[in-house]
Amino acid sequence: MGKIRKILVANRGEIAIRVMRTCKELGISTVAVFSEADRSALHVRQADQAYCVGPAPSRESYLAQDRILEAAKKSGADAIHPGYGFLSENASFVRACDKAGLTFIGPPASAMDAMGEKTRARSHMIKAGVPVVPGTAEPIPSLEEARAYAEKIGFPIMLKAAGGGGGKGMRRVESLQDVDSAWRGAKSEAMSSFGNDAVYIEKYLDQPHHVEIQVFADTHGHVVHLNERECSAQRRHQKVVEETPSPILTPELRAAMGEVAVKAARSVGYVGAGTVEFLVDVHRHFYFLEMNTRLQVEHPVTEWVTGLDLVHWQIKVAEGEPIPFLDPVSPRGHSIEARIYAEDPSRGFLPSPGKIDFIRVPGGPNVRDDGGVYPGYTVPSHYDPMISKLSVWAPTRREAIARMKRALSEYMVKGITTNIRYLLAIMDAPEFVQGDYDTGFLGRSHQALLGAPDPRLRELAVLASVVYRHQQDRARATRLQAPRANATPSRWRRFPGRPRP
Amino acid sequence: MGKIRKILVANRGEIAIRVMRTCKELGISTVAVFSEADRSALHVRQADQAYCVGPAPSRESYLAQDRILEAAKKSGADAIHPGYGFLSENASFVRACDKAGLTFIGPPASAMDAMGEKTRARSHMIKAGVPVVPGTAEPIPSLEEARAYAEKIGFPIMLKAAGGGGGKGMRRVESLQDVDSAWRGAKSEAMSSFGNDAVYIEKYLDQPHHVEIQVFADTHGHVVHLNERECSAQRRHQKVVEETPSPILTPELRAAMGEVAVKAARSVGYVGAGTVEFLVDVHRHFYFLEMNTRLQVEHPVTEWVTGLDLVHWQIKVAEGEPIPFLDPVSPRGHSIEARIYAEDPSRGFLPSPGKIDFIRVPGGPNVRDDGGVYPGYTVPSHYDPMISKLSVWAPTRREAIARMKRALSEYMVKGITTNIRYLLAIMDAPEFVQGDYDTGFLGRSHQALLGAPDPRLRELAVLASVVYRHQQDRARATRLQAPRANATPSRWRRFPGRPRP
Amino acid sequence: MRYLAKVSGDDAPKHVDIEMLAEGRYAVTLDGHRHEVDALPLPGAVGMLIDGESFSVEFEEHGDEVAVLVRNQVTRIDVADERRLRLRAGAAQFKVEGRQVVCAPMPGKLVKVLVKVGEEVKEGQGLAVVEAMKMENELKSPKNGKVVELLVPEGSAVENNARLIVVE
Amino acid sequence: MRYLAKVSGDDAPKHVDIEMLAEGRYAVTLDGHRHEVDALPLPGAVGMLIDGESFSVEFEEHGDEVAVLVRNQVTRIDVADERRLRLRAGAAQFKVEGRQVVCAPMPGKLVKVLVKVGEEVKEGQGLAVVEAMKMENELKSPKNGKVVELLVPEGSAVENNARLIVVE
Repeated sequence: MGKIRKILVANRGEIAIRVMRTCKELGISTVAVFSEADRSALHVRQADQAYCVGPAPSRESYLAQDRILEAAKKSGADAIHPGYGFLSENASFVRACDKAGLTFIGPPASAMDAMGEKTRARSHMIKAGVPVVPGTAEPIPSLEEARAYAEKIGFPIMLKAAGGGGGKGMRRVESLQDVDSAWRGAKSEAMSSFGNDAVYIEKYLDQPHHVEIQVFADTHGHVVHLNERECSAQRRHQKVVEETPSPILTPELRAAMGEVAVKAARSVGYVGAGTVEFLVDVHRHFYFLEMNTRLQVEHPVTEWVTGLDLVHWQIKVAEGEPIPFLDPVSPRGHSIEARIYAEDPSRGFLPSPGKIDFIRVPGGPNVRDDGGVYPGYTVPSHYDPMISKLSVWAPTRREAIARMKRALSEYMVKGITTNIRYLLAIMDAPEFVQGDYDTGFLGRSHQALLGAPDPRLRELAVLASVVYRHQQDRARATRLQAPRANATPSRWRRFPGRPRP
Repeated sequence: MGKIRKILVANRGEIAIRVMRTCKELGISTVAVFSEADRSALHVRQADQAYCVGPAPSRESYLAQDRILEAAKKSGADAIHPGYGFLSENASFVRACDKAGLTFIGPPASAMDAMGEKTRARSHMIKAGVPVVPGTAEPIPSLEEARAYAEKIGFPIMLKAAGGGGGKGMRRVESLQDVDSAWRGAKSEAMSSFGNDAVYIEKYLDQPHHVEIQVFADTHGHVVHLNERECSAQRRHQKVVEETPSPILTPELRAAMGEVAVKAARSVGYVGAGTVEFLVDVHRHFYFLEMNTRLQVEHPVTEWVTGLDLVHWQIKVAEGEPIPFLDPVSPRGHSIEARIYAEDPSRGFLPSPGKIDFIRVPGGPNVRDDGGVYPGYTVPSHYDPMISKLSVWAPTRREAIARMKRALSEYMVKGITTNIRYLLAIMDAPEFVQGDYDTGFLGRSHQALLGAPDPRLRELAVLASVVYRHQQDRARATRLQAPRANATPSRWRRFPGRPRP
Repeated sequence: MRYLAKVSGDDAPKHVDIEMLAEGRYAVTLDGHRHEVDALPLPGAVGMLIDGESFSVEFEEHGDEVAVLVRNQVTRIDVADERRLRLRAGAAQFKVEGRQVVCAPMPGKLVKVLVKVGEEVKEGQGLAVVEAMKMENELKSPKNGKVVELLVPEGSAVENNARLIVVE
Repeated sequence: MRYLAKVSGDDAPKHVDIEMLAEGRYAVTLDGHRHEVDALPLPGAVGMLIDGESFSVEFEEHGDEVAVLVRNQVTRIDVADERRLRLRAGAAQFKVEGRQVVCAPMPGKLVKVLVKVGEEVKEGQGLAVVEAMKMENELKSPKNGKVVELLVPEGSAVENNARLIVVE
């Protein structure tokens, strides 16, 4: 462990960019890896060096340990930052890095062994006296046993990937007849996301809040927490909106959860940035859910209220520096993050990959965009649909919501469908505004979030449509009269959204 | 004075957008005004309503008080925010607003009378015992008297517009033979910028720092200061880079200057946001320069370190609310702003209006862009060349510089020439890094800032140029062989920068 | 000039009169109210000033309809002038019945085909799985019937709206 | 294939050999060193991987030269293959002497003409003022001589490089 000079970022999209930004600020060179589908991706442009590590499927590129290590060797990198997802929670990769003499920016393999496999983590926590959600202690070996155990603890249950988090390989199952398809889906997603198709079963808690604690540990034995993030706005177990502070946490609950999170991290010899996820039930009892042994997608909200750059401190800790923020960091103001997905909420959140014809990112005071795309970029269909994370800060929650609405209203993406209007609807939803929303919030509110039509806007749309059609008709007439004008696109046809293929 | 419901923003470009952003967050409707040259401008798109107020020249549109008041009436606005420049320091406009029953978001006309005319302000300050730079107490009536007075106090001198600031209508004059052209230039610029061509003379102080104090006053008699901004990085009296805290201020000097600034504001019955500008000489004596009775371009750096939204508080003060931040606000961390201009530093900062073919704005942690443009927008030649303000925050000055460099390196603007590379060079300049730079810094360093060629990058450019030309030659050969392929642009010709017209 | 604009879901179209006042400026009359519209095509949207109100309006063609996005609300409208409507009325309308083609709902990969040609299927039964962006989407049978054709082999990359399976 | 690339300011051109390895991939040899270049045109720039190093390279044509922007450094290079260079050598080079045309350095407005036709002017003397973006730029005479033509009336809007005044 010493000064790091060059970091290979074993990831893609916004998180690769995010990590490279801090590297650049620290004067550390960056190496990108990319699949054949990602030659034009932004992280390749952002990096100082870039190496192709295989074809589009993640298993053959972003999960191909040997190829990534080879790129590290070729490029002269001395450290690897895994981002989140892909190899970030893979202990065998950590060992391979150690063996190759590369600093893995994350916890030691032993901590990952203890926490990375979700079922092992549960056993650990039970031993440490931390309350956990009822469920299986081990991955389920077969579909038959899954059906049997599910019947025993009673529906609804959760099928969860043992090998990783982030909503991947996770299915809520309502009844016995849905077990087959959920089993198939969860295992296959788990395999493609984590290279490990083991799944386990947990009892599904009714209307819980998902609240997580950010922890940070260094190699000098310091372990601290950086308060919580409220992540209950989820659809299909995928977080959509996160915020800090959590509107439901009292200072006492925050302190108690923080203490447990620090204990959990300490019990496995944790180093670096990690997140301890809890479910909080209606009685405000909390249960250990899992520990994510890497940087979390939603880390910007913590950065906003603490003023810390978490990637900066991940790197410093990996270099052996002690963390200086040992006293409880009292959060300043309020921060909210909204994830911009290339998907269509009105069609069951159907993915919408494709070419981004036009993009305008919001700006102004206390608005942050962590994007992975650029105008003219084609979002490939092989990877995650998240194209950006929009986060805001304000002195109070009320102002933060107003700022997020303002920022979302400025966000324009043309060419692909995004969830921006859906996110705006969340900011206006009474349950969200009031601040007490559980993980069932988005599911329950789905129809309301898609919106009821405003008659005044309908009337304006009618006026606009007539002007539009009239212009088209005129342009067509002009073309018929003067066929050579064909080459010049009409005033209208150049800009409006192209028809869907 | 009561709750404001609809604000007409009597400005254009980034500051109009900036003001509208806060309005939107406060639930206040916005009205844009625009000249015929600005129909496609971003502030027209951002506003809820928009009215054309005349032809391109400012005097016939953005300075046309009657037309702006007419638009306010037609739109039902109950308040006017003037931004900076244009009518923002025009007391007669404030009176016209008062008469029309519109809330002017800014100081009362009487405070503007006292401070707006720079020569009157100087007399005021002398009476209040504040040190001022030696110079004329009144505007100079004729070129002959200007020559005579200049000879009396000795060159170099400054010719300055009495009617406004921001570097407009300002000329440094080195010798008698340059007075004629400087006189002509200053008066004509002053007229087109402020509708007032009065100019006065000040002794030119050698190598001073330009440090200004942000003040805030409400209608309840509270006057506070929000610390300083260091604005010595100027070219041709135009600020280019600003930061806070100033690297040369001791806590004692800050307190002393803050006290004087508050006294100055109080002495004229000031209300709202204002800025007291000082020159600080090599002995760290400070001299009152002028008071800008409006929001300053560089206000974002103060917002970064205080966490306050200054436009928010301008509006609240205009509604009659007391300001809650009465204790000295201790700044948190460090902030730097860089102004992105459409100009070519290597050709004497020649303006570069034109169409923006491609723009990528930087993002990520603690980076803020206040822009007034969008991809595909044509920057008109009639107005200010500033297209955006990029500002960053970090815990320390060193980290803020690193972050600014990172952000600038991500900023891509194609189609027009910008000063982005020049700004990067400033961040690397030893004088800037060291932190003790006076207003002569950019002038002295001009050649160094334009950069000496790096032989390695030259070699890479040669390699790249051969690949480029080879591709063009191939595409041409293909076209000759297959004339019908003409319609499809070649892989290369679609993207590289179009040749200059 | 008179246009007919039928909002998707409405029973009857509205009559709208439009008159050009100058390049890009129009008087539009709807339900007896006259509106002044200034329309300027901009990158990403059309900038419209409707009686002084500023809107970024986006348009997307969907067959005869155009989807209009104004202030975060999408309205689908079938709009045409009277002459064009008469022309269109000539073309007979028809509905697909019996034979149903199941198409890819998005670009992606056909990861699994769950049925065989000749197999009897029930409405809502899973036929195939298409994956994009790590999301698996099970395509379900639109009706009770029989699988008569499998048009794309398992494992293929598929475009949006690609025809995959025929059920009869 | 052999190219000659002369960097602006250099005395002699460099010889560069290029060979296409695959679509968008090249081997380029300069001064005896072989480099692998992967070039992908992207919006705003060409993404180049040169021996694994990633560069966003921007190109702008200026007559025979191309301005190449790499990592914030602009290099002007006259690059052509051997055949084209021979062709070009055939076209006689000439220099404008005597008659000089003063052009607008940017788009804007000719706010003031400071001289009259027939007036004797000195090198460096102000001839006219062009304003754009509230900046006034005084155009100076490139030589001692006489104003022979005023091509644009005072107050006109002018394009970039518009011909304004002839001095002989």
